[in-house]
Amino acid sequence: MTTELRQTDQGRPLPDDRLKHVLYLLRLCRYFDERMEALYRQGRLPGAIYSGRGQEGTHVGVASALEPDDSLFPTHRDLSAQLTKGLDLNRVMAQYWGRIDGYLRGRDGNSHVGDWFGHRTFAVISHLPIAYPVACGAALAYKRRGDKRVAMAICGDGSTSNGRWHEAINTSSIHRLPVVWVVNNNQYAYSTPNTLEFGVPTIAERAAAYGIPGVRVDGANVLEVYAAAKEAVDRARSDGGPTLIESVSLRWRGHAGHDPAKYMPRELLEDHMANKDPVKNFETWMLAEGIVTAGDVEEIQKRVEGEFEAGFEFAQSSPYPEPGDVTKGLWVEDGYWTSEPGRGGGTEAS
Amino acid sequence: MTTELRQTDQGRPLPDDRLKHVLYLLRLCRYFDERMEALYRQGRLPGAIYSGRGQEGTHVGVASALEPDDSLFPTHRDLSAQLTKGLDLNRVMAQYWGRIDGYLRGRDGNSHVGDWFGHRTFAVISHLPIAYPVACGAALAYKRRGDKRVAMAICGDGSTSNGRWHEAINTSSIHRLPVVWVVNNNQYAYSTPNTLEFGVPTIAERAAAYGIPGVRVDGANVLEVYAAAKEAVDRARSDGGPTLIESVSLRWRGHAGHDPAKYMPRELLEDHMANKDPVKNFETWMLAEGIVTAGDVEEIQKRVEGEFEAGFEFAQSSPYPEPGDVTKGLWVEDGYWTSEPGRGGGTEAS
Amino acid sequence: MAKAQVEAGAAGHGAEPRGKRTEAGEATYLIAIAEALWEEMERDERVYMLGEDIGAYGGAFKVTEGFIERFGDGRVMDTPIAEETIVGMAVGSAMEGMRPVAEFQYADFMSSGFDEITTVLARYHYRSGVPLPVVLRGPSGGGVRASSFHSINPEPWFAHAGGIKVICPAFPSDAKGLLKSAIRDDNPCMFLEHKWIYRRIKEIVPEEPDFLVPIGKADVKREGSDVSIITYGAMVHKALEAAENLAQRGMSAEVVDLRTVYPLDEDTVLRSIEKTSRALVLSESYRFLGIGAEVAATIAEKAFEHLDAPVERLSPPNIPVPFSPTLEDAFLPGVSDIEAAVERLSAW
Amino acid sequence: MAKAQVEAGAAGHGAEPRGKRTEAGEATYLIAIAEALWEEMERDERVYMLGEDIGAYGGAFKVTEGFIERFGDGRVMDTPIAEETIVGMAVGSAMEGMRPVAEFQYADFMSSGFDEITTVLARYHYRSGVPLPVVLRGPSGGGVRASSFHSINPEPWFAHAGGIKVICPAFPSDAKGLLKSAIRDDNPCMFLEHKWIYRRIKEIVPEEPDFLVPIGKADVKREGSDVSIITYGAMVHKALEAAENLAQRGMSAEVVDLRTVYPLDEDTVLRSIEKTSRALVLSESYRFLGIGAEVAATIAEKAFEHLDAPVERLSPPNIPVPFSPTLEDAFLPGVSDIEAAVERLSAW
Ligand SMILES: Cc1ncc(C[n+]2csc(CCOP(=O)(O)OP(=O)(O)O)c2C)c(N)n1
Ligand SMILES: Cc1ncc(C[n+]2csc(CCOP(=O)(O)OP(=O)(O)O)c2C)c(N)n1
Ligand SMILES: [Mg+2]
Ligand SMILES: [Mg+2]
Repeated sequence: MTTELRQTDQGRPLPDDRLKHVLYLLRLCRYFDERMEALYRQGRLPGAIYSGRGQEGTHVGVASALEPDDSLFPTHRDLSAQLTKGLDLNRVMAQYWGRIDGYLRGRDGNSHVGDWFGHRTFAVISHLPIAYPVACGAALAYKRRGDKRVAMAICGDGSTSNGRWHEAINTSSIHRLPVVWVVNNNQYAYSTPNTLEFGVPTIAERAAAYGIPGVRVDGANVLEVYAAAKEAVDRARSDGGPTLIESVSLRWRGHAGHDPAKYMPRELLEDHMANKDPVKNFETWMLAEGIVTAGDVEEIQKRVEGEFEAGFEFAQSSPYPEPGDVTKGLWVEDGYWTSEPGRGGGTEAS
Repeated sequence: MTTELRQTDQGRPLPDDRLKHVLYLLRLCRYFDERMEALYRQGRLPGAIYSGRGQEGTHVGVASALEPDDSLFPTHRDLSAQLTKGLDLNRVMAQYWGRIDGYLRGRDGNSHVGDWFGHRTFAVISHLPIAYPVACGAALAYKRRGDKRVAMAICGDGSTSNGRWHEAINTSSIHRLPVVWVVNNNQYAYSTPNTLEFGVPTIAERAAAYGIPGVRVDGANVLEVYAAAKEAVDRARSDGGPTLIESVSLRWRGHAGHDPAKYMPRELLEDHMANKDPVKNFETWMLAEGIVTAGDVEEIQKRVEGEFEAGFEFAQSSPYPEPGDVTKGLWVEDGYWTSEPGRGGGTEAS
Repeated sequence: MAKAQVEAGAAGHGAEPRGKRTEAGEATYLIAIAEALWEEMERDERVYMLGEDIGAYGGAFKVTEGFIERFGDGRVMDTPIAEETIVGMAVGSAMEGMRPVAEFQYADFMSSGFDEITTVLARYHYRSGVPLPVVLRGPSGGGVRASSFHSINPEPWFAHAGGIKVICPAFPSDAKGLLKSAIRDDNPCMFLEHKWIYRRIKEIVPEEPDFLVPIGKADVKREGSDVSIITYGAMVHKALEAAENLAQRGMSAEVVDLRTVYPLDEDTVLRSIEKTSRALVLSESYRFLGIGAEVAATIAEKAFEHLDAPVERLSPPNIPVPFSPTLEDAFLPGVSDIEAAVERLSAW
Repeated sequence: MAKAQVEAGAAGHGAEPRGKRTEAGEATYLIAIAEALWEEMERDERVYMLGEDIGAYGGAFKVTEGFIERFGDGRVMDTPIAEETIVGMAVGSAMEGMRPVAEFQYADFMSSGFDEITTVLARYHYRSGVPLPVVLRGPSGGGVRASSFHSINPEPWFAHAGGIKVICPAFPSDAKGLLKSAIRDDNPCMFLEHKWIYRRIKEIVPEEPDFLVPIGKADVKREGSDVSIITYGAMVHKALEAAENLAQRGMSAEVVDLRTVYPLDEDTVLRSIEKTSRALVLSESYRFLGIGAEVAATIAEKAFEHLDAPVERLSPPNIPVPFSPTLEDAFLPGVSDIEAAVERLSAW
């Protein structure tokens, strides 16, 4: 039941190649986020965007602690965690543009994505935090079967006010389920600040009410996040029960693309952007440690940009779903999801 | 944020006449509970019964701390608290027998009673703990209007696993609402013991997760319960925000009339009945303090029995509701609830 | 036509251990349900049960009595009072290949898990292709003096959710065969047991381990030629009683038991209307947007040319189920109401 | 017949402060709603609002922009993300004489407060006689590419709850007058705003402080003689467009706007059918047990003798609202679908 702000771990918690991968992921998520917002502002991206900028340390950090077989139950804000889990950028982008090659075959948009059969991520549902209880169920299955697997769920600070949050954590505690509860405390729920969401200083301390360990980490430090998540995942995997992790950062952008976030104090944002940038922080450390050179970083950035362009092209050239398929696949026996989907004619933009 | 087991307060926290009234209430609730069970077993009482036996210290104790204008939001188990608040036994019993003179005009039965316009008690709804959020709303009204009034809600230990419990307490904490949250921890939810309901030793300690005071009291000691409730009510009334009170007792009978409670360890029950009887405990103390004599007690008992007999007679002779009125009163404009109700012909038993 | 017998006594609340058939081999509806659960638990170890007080206690209605002794608490899981989480856990475990059967203590408390049921369970497969073989079961319906919060007919809400099959059997054999089908189905199923029927109706129930009744198929429980009574659940028994009385007076009512209310077996319904040309739609769910509304609208749309009279609906008004006997009796459609409606329709 | 104009642009998400009527005095549907709230807050200090981000932010759709500056955070209350508690608080404060108006960020999240809505709010007055003047409002409906969790039409669920009046206006004036009526009503009301309409439809809206539109009264938005189109919400605008197109081809469709879906104005509906003898029931809620089911069943039952053709229902299939434009367009009834249905019915 420790609740403490962890210090940056100055050692190397991961082999160099994995550290480089973390840097790649941070850069990828940041670039994706920026470019998608630009496209949204240009009116070239349909639907909504929910920026995870400033919170990449949290998302990349926690998801890096999972094995491929472990499952992840994210929200709208957590695309970076899904990308960390391994989702294919092409298919993610096809989803944003409503195309048949999206993971959900055009049936849902934006970050409401998931790839259960491949990377074991739950296709995001808006209602908050509705996947918390579902994560309990996956963890229950692992425990019952003796699988050494772990479920991880993420939600935001505001979601902790909801009854499902309490129910799921409480139930996981009673049955010591192998689950890791992550709260991405980005200090706001839409326009609502922490002070209007709960009456205690931290979320991590609430773990005591469930008799489980709670830890508060600095989301600006991906290694600190990773270390806490790894400990929690290991604990869960060795039948030590659930953990609550609060990772603190700031939502740098509005709630969604349309929100200018005028309610957020300018100084708070400026401080975070200047001093608590998880991408920059980690890059600086990597350079200082000599794990990467400036040239490596440039290369990573090039790779990221190339992947984004490729994803964009892929999405634009992927066809829309066949309108006649709209009613298919409600029932398993329709066979829609086990057969090739109809591809409905030409594309819009390319 | 104190969480402690309070010692019996050996002083006299109330004037003697109020102490005598407490004894009367304890005796009344006990007798009512026993007689209703007997009638149920004889097949003379329709519907269900939810015994509060062994928990009278909790119910009479907390409700005694309320002023007439304060509101009470109870559950199925808390009839003793409603009787303490002042409900008319005749009308309560008419409700059990489905008669028109019941508080709900025969539309609901058993302890699912309430008298909002008179004694400010919420008509119990089964779904647990569905009245917790409603109590927030009443408290909000008091606070907004500057009324020096308090709302009190009661639920059982098992109900604390439900999301609404968390939501309501959390919200009350954020807005410092004048509300007192009572948990009647009778150690079981139907057949489910505390260990399968939550993963912490006490419920009171969970108050810390909301930044509000939490206190655990001995339900076998009505004065200890009363003192804690009084402190909480006073705090709420003077804008000090909510309090969580866990009052520990044991459910002496099954969940409802049909349940023999075979899952409950015999020794646990015997210990409670022998040593933790809130009625006997208080009576002993009253006699020892010389506030009542054995003769007074006998008189109280006589009064209680007389009132029960009168209630029974009243209920039996009250007519059933008019069948033709069944659809009336869904909407306020029907006028059903502001006019005299139709009284549907003869009675059954008398 | 199914053979059934109405027991004299009231439902009561006493325990009745699983498998206690009568000497003649008859099983009550409750026993038939327990048998289906037991057999499927034996057949497939992925099947497990979760719910409140279903373990040592055996469930509020004692449907799961004896199960924890046989299958252990790993497969008979007592949960906290957290319906959203019961459903969510069922979903999550189903995603990982288990086949959960969740018991609601009363179907009334399904509203406490409504969001997980309608937002996650009902929509997840359509969106993502992940099968969710989840069964939600619970006692529904009125007529037992249990008032507003223990008498609900929630089937219209969930039938409107789109992605959940909703089953409301009236007879022990149908209950057994349909529950086994539901557990074997790869889609979410809601299985609504009617508590008025639990111990009242018994019949000889097949014992073959693969006895299945297909989901989505109605059954004509009594043939007739003058009027079709389309109904389900406890009302089937009222309809059969009314039909019997009407027969004495020379009127011939056909009784169609929907058995599954969603998806609806339109073919069987329409075939019956083609035969009789008159439809009485009888449902225990509230009139407004109750199951009867969908059935009546379907008949009006698809059997228009066959109708010799308006489609009449008979169902309770849109009010909470009241407690007092005078009120509940006025609330529920009764045998004489059914007879009167059939007579009205016949006279058209 | 109401005058309306379809704006060219999409709804977008940008802010638009309350009261910004056009120079000609026209108000959008969104502005009309904001005016109703503002005027009732001014008129009666018992009226207050609660919901997520309705204060400083002004609500997800900016309906309550400027309110907190005028009325303070005591009457414009930002709540945590706790829908059960939002409803419960509304109920409790109404019991103590306040008149809450709760905003749901999207009507989709009403399912997260379902139990308090249907178990407490809908039933409490019938059981106990305590009036609950509570308004729940939120943006509903599809057509804006917002996919499954931001496009719901929840009205069938709540219309089946029994004790809540469910209002679904299609025009700015109706929205304003009905919302004012709802706030003054002593019963629970659900006010479903259609987000497709918010900024698309504008018209001259009355400014009198006591301009009220009665709850439970439908309105004939276009007179016609061949076929009645019974509908509500965004579909009214589709129906009017179809009727206009049909008129060019010599067919006369009457468009009945229900405005309130529960209680249903049977009289107006039946009068229209008596006139045209043909009914197309058009609804944006899913077909199965959607609002159309109740309307069709009512017509079939009560206007049987007047019908020259089957009652036809047009509504989306029972599936989650899909995101992709090709899919959502196939999902929603379109103007040409309506025209085809009217032609089919006319040819009967
Ligand atoms: C049950 C529910 N109510 C309301 C919403 C609307 N909504 C979407 S995101 C959001 C704020 C979420 O805040 P938080 O949990 O802190 O997550 P963040 O967006 O900051 O990552 C709200 C209110 C929702 N999705 N679900
Ligand atoms: C939401 C909900 N789920 C299930 C039930 C069925 N139920 C009635 S009482 C009860 C046990 C309640 O236990 P607890 O909260 O400890 O109260 P107690 O009966 O012991 O006073 C249950 C599960 C209910 N009333 N509400
Ligand atoms: Mg947040
Ligand atoms: Mg208890």
